[in-house]
Amino acid sequence: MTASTDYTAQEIIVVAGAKILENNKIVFVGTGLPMVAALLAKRTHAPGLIPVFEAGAVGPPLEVGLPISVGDSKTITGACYAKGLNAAFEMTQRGFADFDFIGGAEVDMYGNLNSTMIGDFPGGYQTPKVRLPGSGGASDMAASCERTILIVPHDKRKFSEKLQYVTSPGHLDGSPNARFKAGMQGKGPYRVITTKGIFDFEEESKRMRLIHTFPGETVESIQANTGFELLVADNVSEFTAPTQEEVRMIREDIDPNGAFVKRA
Amino acid sequence: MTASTDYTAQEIIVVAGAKILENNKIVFVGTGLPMVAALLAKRTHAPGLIPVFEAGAVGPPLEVGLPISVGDSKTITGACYAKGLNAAFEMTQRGFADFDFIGGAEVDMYGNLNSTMIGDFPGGYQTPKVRLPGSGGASDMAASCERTILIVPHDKRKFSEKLQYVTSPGHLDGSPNARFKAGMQGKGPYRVITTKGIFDFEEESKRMRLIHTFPGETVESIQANTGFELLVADNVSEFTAPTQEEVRMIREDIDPNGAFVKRA
Amino acid sequence: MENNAEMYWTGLSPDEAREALVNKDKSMRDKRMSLKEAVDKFIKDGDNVGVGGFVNIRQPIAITHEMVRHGFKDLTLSWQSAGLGPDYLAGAMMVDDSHFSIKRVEIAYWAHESFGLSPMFRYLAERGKIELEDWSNYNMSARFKAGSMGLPFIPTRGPMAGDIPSSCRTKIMDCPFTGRPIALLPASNPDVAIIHVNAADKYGNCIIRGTDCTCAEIAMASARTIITCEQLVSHELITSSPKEVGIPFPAVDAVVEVPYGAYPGLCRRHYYFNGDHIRELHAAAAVMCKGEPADKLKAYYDKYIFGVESFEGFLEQFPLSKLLADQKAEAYNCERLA
Amino acid sequence: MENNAEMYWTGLSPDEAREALVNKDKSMRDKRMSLKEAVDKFIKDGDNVGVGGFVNIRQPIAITHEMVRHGFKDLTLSWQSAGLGPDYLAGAMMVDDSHFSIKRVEIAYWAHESFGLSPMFRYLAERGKIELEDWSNYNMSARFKAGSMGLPFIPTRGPMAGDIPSSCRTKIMDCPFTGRPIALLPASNPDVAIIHVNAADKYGNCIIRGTDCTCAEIAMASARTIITCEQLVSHELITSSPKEVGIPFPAVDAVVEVPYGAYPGLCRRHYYFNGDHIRELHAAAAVMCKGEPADKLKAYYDKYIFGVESFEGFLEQFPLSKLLADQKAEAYNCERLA
Repeated sequence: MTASTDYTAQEIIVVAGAKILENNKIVFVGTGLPMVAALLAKRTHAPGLIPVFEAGAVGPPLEVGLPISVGDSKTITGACYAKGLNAAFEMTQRGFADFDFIGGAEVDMYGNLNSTMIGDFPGGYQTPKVRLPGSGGASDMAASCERTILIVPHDKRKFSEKLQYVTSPGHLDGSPNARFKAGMQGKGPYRVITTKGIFDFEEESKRMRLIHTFPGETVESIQANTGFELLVADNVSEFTAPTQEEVRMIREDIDPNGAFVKRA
Repeated sequence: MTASTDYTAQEIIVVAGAKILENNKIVFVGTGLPMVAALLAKRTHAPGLIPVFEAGAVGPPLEVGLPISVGDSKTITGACYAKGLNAAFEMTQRGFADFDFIGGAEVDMYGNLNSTMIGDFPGGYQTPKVRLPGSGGASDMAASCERTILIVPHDKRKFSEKLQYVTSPGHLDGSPNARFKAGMQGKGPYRVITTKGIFDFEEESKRMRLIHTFPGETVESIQANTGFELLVADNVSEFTAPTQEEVRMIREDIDPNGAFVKRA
Repeated sequence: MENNAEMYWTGLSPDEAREALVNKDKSMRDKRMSLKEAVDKFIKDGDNVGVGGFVNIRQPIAITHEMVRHGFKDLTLSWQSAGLGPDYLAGAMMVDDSHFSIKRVEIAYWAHESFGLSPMFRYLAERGKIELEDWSNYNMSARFKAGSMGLPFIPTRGPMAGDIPSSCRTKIMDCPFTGRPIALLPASNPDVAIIHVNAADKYGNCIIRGTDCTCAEIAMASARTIITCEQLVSHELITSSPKEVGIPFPAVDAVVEVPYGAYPGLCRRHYYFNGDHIRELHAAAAVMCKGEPADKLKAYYDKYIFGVESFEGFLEQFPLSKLLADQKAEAYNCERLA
Repeated sequence: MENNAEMYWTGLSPDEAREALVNKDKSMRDKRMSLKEAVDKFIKDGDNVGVGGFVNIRQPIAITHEMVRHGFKDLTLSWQSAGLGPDYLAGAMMVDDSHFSIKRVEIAYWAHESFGLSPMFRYLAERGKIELEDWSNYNMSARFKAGSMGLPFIPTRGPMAGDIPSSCRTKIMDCPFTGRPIALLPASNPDVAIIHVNAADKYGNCIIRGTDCTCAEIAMASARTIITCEQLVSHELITSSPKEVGIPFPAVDAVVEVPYGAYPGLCRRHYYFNGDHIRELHAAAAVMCKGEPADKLKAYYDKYIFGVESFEGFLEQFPLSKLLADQKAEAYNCERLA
């Protein structure tokens, strides 16, 4: 269990994501790093993890390797169920997903997520400064899975007081029962994993709270790179660096072609 | 094409029903005599008839014989599509059924049908005098198929001014666009086949109109056995008696066990 | 449109149904047990029981026999169209309503198509012994579908007029997009689903042959699901064709291998109807509609259900030649090499 | 909840969608024709085109190439998540918008997952050249589902908050059964569906392998449907497994056998992604986002689309070794005996 000394920012995100996933739970996996993290979890501490992919596959063993799309043929092989998008989201809406695991471009202190546009909404909606891909299934997962795990690269402009567009609803304005009152289900954002640390949400205020710093970061360095005031857990601790074996698994076994985990 | 001299009341209904069905159309077939009629049509003038059964089968060739349930295994063999009830009714609601073909216990002059109860509704709903099976899919077909063909045994008490319970909506109160205004689709009742004749519905009033008398019946004998005032078409004619070959096909090929066409 | 104050949910409300799944262990684990154990563990007095199959096709007959032996009170039964399954439960109530009782049915159809009416339904309904709620086949199928989708309701276009909307809890509203009336049907989330399938693995991944009926919707809408299957097969075989899986394991709580588990009804690829036995059962009940006592029906139950330990004991009372003939009749319907 | 006065339907309104089916010849007849003929006959300027597949999985690439050769104006494109299909259409607009133009998109996602963003989407959206309507994957899937069900709308629970409901025509109402807010999504009934499947018979009964995506819903919601398939097979083979049929023939207007019809995307059991070619296409478009002229993209279109007669001509420009390698990569994903 020797600590790695040359892991990348994306690799520690993957390791942190994998560790948050619990064995024998159903996780609705979004595209990108969540897929790598789910595969790492399944091959380490959580062999009974049940991944669901929005294109329709439920519970594939993923023995044929890392899917590079949530509709990849690799998600179908050995799956327990494989219909289409409606079926996957209907299951989710019903309550079959313990977790969802999604990424986005911009997040606020309540775990609301933007993956739609950079620019002025609604005024500039039809002429965005940067047009991002759009929700995909992320907003559906965020609305209906029981608990949401988010990945957002840490950057002051991306951890914003006010999002330019709210794609995936989190704790909304943080008011009591805001999600329930809006008609949604599930407890909402549970963890945020960034390039600098791991966060949960404080029970009462629903505000983002630092619980683990990544090696090389401090509470101060993270706050300095965050566009809103962070809460800090009493027992904030440093997240253990990925082991050499974890890094090897990511690089050699899970994502050997760097489909999602870039080497740079 | 020798005329049969010993056909039964149910056999002429089957022959009349078969003749009303058009080749290459999709017909949503209810249980009972409509199944026999559909099979006779398919084996005579309408080989391209496409039957749909509410348990899910679309377009089976029925080469393995007469289904004795709309969910019978015989409806699945060779079908072009076979999901479940929701899929069949969704297709219907979408507009995929040119005709539906259903039976019932009591009918009124607008082609509304009762297959739920004999007794006082709503007062006696929880203690019906006679409890019939209930709608099954008949009311769904009547509400959403394009044109409805009805079979009702002719009896003065069963051709009623006012139904004891309206299970399957027909032309409702006959007022202009009544079906559309109620939220339904389709043109509604198209033909009624009874033990005494064949009826259509007059365009304006939507009232039941005699178009063919069965051999041995007259306009008067039929009116005498009808609990409401019938309209009579200008060109009312006698329906040609079933041929010996048609009767033979029903008795020997299609329903040899008398599952639906009783010999008595 | 009426407001929601008067709405009553039978089975689980949408929020309760969600909560039930949230708190459920959804892991892929061995769920095999005896039918006795499954019925004892997962069905309770007062439950809303969702009944799989359609008329006499793939009805959960073995489960209903076990339920009768166990005895339950005040059940609500929900299905679209059914015959034998509810007949067996209703017949038990006719024999001894202190041992078994049905409080309410939410249904579209209770009869037997070519095998005629259900004397059990007539007996109980015409005497006011059960609460009735009439829907249509699509209505009930769509209600289960709404439940399986985690929705509180689903819209349909039919039946929009006539007396069904006044017999049930549907609400008609003006569509906010078209202005035309549309029916909103409240979801059905039964406490427990009872379903017979062709094949399942020990985790509860199920394969259904022939019509799916509304089985997947009922299983996924319910808080708990008991599955009987003709064949218990390996997980590897099931997952070699993921698209054939009709009900996925997280929706299932108990898996019991019960060959002939839908007999004397039909199970595609396995056996065709035994119409003679359906008529024998009905004859025993029909006399009660004419005022005779329960003797004949009690004799049927004593012989076929209370007098045996398990469903195998019921099957053993049929001559082998009859079981083989019913297998052969079905083999003709879907001829394939063994 | 707002009233319906402001509702606008793109594609067909629910009543128009019904009428289109009522007037349609739904007979089981031979629907084989050339792709050129199908595109010419069933797609018109101004149509709402529903795009099958998901991201780069089973996208109707051959159909989009033929559409580009034909040229269309003012299309509305509808899908849940797509990549290459709309990229080819959008790229044609970037090359020459007098030959091909998109007026509007109704979508949840337009990008390529591991292959990155779509430079076509960025180019057109950031310059205000197409109308945008953002939904979620479930929203768009459910809208097609509502269309395929003949419903004017379908309820969903998500996304209930955030900005998506303000970017689209969803309406939020209080559920009449629970009192809680629920989203009502207007149905989508495209004028024409473009769908690639694994196998079909000449009548249009289709078998899909791997994820169904939202293909059946789109086909059944649309007024017309063009199907390309990897394999055209006999009706007898298709109907020997009725439960495997994903799209039934009455929903289909044209059937065209086009092997590799979703290439360079993935088609389960046939071929895996050709990522290199996806990147080649994107590189030619990406420079236009930085202000360069259309030369490189035009060269790509001249070489691969305008310079060939049919999709076969596109395929012929790949080395056989690459096509075989992509076949082999997919064979690893779903190993089976030939």
